[in-house]
Amino acid sequence: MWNVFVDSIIGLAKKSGFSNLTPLHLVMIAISCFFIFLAIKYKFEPLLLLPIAFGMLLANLPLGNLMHPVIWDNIHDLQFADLFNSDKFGLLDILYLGVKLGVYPPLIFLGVGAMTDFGPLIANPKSLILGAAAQIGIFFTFFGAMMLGFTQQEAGAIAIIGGADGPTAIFTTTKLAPHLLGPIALAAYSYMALVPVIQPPIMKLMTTKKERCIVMEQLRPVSRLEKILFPIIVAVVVSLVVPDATPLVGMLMLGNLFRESGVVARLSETSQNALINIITLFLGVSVGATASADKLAQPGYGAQAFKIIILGMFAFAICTATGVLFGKILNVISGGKVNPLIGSAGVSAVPMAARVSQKVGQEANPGNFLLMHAMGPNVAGVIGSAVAAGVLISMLGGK
Amino acid sequence: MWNVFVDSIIGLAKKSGFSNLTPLHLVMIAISCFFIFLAIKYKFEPLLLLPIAFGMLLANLPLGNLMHPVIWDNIHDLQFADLFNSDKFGLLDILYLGVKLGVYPPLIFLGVGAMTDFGPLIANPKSLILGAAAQIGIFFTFFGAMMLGFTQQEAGAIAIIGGADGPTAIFTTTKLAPHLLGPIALAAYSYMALVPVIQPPIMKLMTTKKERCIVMEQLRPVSRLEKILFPIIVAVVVSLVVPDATPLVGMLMLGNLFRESGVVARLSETSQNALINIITLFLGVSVGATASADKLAQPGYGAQAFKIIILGMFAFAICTATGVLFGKILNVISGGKVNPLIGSAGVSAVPMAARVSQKVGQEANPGNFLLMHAMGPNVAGVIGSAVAAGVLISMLGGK
Amino acid sequence: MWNVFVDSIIGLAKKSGFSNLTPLHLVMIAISCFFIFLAIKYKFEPLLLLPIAFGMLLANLPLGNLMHPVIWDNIHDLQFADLFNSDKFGLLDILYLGVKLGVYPPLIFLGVGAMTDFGPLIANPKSLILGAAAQIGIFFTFFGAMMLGFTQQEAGAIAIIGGADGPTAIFTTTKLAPHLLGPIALAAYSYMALVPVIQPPIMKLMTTKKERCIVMEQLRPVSRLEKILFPIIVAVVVSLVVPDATPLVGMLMLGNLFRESGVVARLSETSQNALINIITLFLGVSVGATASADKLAQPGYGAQAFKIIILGMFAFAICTATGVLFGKILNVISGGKVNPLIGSAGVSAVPMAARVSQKVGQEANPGNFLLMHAMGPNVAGVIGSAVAAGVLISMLGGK
Amino acid sequence: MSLQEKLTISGNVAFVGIVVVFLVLTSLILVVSIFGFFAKTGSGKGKKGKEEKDADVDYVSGEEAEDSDAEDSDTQVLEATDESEEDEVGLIAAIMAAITVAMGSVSGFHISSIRRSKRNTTSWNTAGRDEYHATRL
Amino acid sequence: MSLQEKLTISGNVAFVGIVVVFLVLTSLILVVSIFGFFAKTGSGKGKKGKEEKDADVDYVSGEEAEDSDAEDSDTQVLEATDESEEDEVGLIAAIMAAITVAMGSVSGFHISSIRRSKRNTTSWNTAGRDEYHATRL
Amino acid sequence: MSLQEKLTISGNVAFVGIVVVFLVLTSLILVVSIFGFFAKTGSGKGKKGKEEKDADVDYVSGEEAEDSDAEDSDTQVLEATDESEEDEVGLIAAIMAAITVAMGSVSGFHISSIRRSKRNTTSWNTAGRDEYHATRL
Ligand code: NA
Ligand code: NA
Ligand code: NA
Repeated sequence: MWNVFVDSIIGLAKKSGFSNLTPLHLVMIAISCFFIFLAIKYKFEPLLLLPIAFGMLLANLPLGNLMHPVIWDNIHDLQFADLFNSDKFGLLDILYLGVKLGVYPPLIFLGVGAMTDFGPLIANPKSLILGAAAQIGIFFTFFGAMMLGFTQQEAGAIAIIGGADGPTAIFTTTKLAPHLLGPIALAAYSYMALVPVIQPPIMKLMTTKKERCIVMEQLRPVSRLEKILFPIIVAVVVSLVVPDATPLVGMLMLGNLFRESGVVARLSETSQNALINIITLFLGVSVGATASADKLAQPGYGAQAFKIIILGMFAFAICTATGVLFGKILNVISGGKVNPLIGSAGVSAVPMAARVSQKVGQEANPGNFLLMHAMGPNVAGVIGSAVAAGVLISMLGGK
Repeated sequence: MWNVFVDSIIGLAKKSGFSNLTPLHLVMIAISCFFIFLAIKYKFEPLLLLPIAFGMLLANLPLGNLMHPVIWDNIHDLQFADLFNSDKFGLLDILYLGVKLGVYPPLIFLGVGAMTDFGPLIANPKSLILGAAAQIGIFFTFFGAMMLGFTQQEAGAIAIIGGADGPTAIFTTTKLAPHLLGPIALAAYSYMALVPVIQPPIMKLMTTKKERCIVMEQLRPVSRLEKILFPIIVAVVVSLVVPDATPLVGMLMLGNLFRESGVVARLSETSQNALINIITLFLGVSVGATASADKLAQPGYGAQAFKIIILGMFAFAICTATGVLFGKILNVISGGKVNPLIGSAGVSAVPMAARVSQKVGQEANPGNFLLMHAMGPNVAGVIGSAVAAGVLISMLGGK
Repeated sequence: MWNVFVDSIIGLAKKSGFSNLTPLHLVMIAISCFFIFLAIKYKFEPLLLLPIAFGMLLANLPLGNLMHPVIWDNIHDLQFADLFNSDKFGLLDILYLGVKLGVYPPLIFLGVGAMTDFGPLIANPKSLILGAAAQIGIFFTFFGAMMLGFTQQEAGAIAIIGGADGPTAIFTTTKLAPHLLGPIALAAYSYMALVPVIQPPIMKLMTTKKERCIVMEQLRPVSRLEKILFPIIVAVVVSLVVPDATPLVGMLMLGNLFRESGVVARLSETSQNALINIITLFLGVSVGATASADKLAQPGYGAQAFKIIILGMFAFAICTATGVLFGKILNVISGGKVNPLIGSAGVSAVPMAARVSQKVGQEANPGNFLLMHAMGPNVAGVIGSAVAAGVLISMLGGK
Repeated sequence: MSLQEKLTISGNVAFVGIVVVFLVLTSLILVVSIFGFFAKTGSGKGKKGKEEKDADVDYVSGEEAEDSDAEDSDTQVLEATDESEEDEVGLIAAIMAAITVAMGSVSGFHISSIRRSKRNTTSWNTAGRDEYHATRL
Repeated sequence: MSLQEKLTISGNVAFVGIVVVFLVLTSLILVVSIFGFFAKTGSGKGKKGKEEKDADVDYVSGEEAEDSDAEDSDTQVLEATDESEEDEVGLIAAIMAAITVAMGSVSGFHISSIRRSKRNTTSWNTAGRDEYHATRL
Repeated sequence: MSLQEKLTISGNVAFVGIVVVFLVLTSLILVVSIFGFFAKTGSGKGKKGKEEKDADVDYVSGEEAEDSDAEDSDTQVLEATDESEEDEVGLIAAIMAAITVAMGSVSGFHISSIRRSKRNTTSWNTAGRDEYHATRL
């Protein structure tokens, strides 16, 4: 009888996570805790990084069986009944369905659209040039990633980190290189949080004190009609030119139309609260769970992750630089009326990048308020990144 | 090298929506914009019509691939792995699953139930006669649709427009004639919005000034116990007699029980806010997306849509007339105590139809407050429509 | 022609629920109404019992077709296209997917975690002993259930009723004995509601007046850092030792980290409101629907349900007793500083059981405020139940 | 499909549909009228009975306005069980009678007053609030 | 993959990508600038026109602050249909013109002022509120 | 199944279950007690240390009451990076130590105070608010 008990305890110990813990698991757990630390202590995009890091933590506790990365490598063999087989689908696999099906990022964009005021962009349409310019780094990074030995698809997914837009990066990576989703999501959100550190030196290096002091004219008021027409037109134009950007841009603009129409306050409110929060939570925790120790065990994965970190930084830096560069060009063309600092806000990273423009401008000239002017390129950058993502998916997405 | 670039640009242009745009797409886009206009400018049921119209817009931007109407014609061939194939399931197809599975309309009814006070109906149970009478037009319309060449199933789906209840119409159409979902949903919500235009002339034509001036007795107070028992009993009675109405009526009554029980304020609150808003949004945008240009390309589809518009108007008119007619009968029976104007509120279209009764009554006699009395037939009409839907599904539903 | 009408009416009558109503249906409907009564009148855990009872009511109205218990007996034969077949999947079957896939209980735990303050537990870690002690009754009940003729798996599911934690009971039962889900869920929530009736006599029987009068020292303040580290550590430790408890404990701790981190107020707020309410509603109504009349028709099912009621009561009583017993032991060890009444709070049933400790303590000594001290064992009991559930699933879960 | 067939189908659907809609809604009138009958009987029972009823009618709005109080609800469940058994029998009888009515046979029943529920919030939240209050003391 | 191939692919993707991103965003500049042109034209129309515009600009914040009133909205839809047709033609023309612009050909259009919407709540809720008010009278 | 078998199974499940439940919860006592030890050590460090800790304890309620202010949070992330590195090292060490503890080996660590976070809202919303403020100036 006693033997039976002892055998059971031994059996349970063997089935416990401790006995299946490898050094790689410990590394992954340590990385998770590091990102939890960054999210809480420094508020590194905590809405996403906290769920991502905790999902990563849970997925790396052996035998928890919350996530099965292996099933996602052969999705075309999946059967409906597999959903009920806990050796195939765990809790986080089920939440991950929304990522894999490309549902979560557009729904997040719906909420973002309902939160975004495109007024500053409509008042100053030249901002769109800057929102385009600050995507150039994406394509430079693509080149860099190809040189570092990534495949075309992987290079496309890595390059989009430079878009400085989380849902766009996750959407694109899911389509092009889902196996890199964990590191790319972590890099994208981390660098977005680091915008106030990365951008100012580049901005100061590329501009003269005189340029930074330029005070811009006050923006004209924007009528409600313009704000209503804007999302409709952007949805139509972008979708027609780059159909692969439709899920992102279409939902972004639907959310914005909810906001600006003024007749569906309920839908607008829910899009930017309950719905976006639920989706953010599900997306974060399941994207984090894709970063499992098994992946780190694959030869070269660690090196790839390291290269992604380097390339992500490179992408942000180039995007910032090209944004500022085009800001300088616009300044020249306009006869000195455009402060080039607003160019860096074109990277997206709403609203952090616009605040950085404000801050750097005010350092040079305490009476300079660039925030509103920088919000134009800032929101244009969101559209720009989505267009760039559409182009990459269209050119590189095998199927 | 340059050739490669040019080829790529040409390739991308060919893959763009512009080169695949047909006149039919333009027609559909114009129709979408027209409904967006109606929803925003005239507040035509904007909670539904704005998402429906925008869904229709997105679905008609070529190659956006958000919706694939063709997969829904052969649902029995669908495999689980098809979900991951973006040539089969787009974003809106996935949201449409909730429509196709018949989940969204009952969940909307849950929220409607939590918002509805059946007190006026309980205080004046004769209202139920009017709620039944105002469904008669549904069956007249069925007859008309058959005469105009629709199949039985199509005729049933079109007839239910006269129920003046959006979720009921969508639920019924999904079961009987899913290919007509777009036009029927648009017609149903548009006519519901037009209730203040359609009903008054009919009401005035059918009543004398003297009848319109009748002031009704104040309603008795209703106890909490009655309000708690009501949803339980209605759910049991309706489900037993018309089992096919159970999803709608059962959820409506569950929501109402949440409201009246007073012990689950959290569930009541969420049912009538976050949940109903999320579902309304998903339902609207995906139902709208079923109205694609491919459908308009089918011979006869435009003519069908036109007939649906005519029949929908006819249905509303007849339902209003029969409601008022039975109001007159009740007035005679009760010895002049019932204002026949409350009969027209039996069409559902809560609370617009009850307001129309109030307004027309007050025009005739400024001291006449019919609103509370009209709310009785108004909410009875919701139950009546659901019963009618159950009968139609039961008699016509193939399966 | 008239014949056709009469035939149709007869056909419809045959397809109505009335003609298919059996005495067993009436029994089930009466039981549903009884639980609706308990939920509304005595507030017996109304958030769960009201939806459960109404789900049971709807599932027992013949031909409503909202739930098909038979499909869940052979889940491995299910095909994706079956979802669209209303003879296989009804509304409540679809909502039940979230139960069957084990998604709802962890998501409820996410919200519970966001609502729970583990401060009293951190301030007084000895509480964890009591949270463990009050689970002993679970295993006694397992023994009792085996003796009463249940299978191992059934016995495990019944025993977990003693955990006094609804989501844990539902999660465990879904894994071990899904056919008993209805009665076990009803018993679990009913006894949780009855905690103020079941516990006091046992508590008074096992303690002396002097023990009940013990006033405990005020708890030390707990720093934010401790509160942040606690959920991370608990998630790691529990998941490593008992991997099968990871879905529950991992989500509970993620919710708590949302709360304590202070940087994701949005996610914390949504977890404990919109999300938990939606999931509670879906879970309740679909779990209730599993209790169909067909089951009651199986020979022995009624007797089984009766035994479950007895065993559930037994489980609660023993858990309370062992909790108080270990409270007495701690009191002796600590030299009279621990009031044994806080031991009974270890059964979980947050916060009811802690309130019972408070009330019984105050009866003995009006100046005695035990609530805060009892919250420690109370929340420890939630962790304890989840660990016990993990062990049962691990040892008994065939696959 | 011939015109004859169309007419038959339409006529059939229309006839059955109208009959069933009226059948269901008039049978609900019956049930609801029974409510009303007992409601009137109840209000005839004397002044005290009437006041109780009025209190019930105001109930919903009052509850919505009131922010439920943690201290109050502490011992509320225990109170519930201490309550007079009359009320219990009343509501249970009413619900059971309702089923009976629904099943086709009507039996008399007596509606007594319903207790007012104070707790508008969940047990989970209340615990947090209690504790918060406790720490502030 | 040879360096040559990598360079070709990268160059190709970079070139096409940059071209398309700029193409799309500059074409949006065109459209938005047309807004601005008419906005300016509109504001030049005289004092009344300008005031209307200002009212529109304040609109969103005003609406958010205001708790919509059930009495107000009772007859609002009827009012909407009574409105002057000018506005209607204005917005419909604008939306249609927007499509035309999007499709590649620009035609002139005239933007008139937009009415302020008062209803911030749903029809469902309003009904409940109305009734509540009615019972309080 | 024989009675013997039933007894063996039950005894086995009960024994293992009780052992594991106590094992897990007592090992958590260990970890949490270590918190308490350092908490006390920390509070013994002098008056300033104590005050810091008190501020931390009040933190949650204070934060909930305060409506975070857009102006304040504008430059907050930059401040965070300017902060003294001590704190940073403190929390990172604490989390790392926690893992170490969880993995079975305990090493000493030092908990320093945690900064108060002011931003209770999302970056998205803040942008909108900033802009709104800007337009009102
Ligand atoms: Na960008
Ligand atoms: Na109706
Ligand atoms: Na427990």
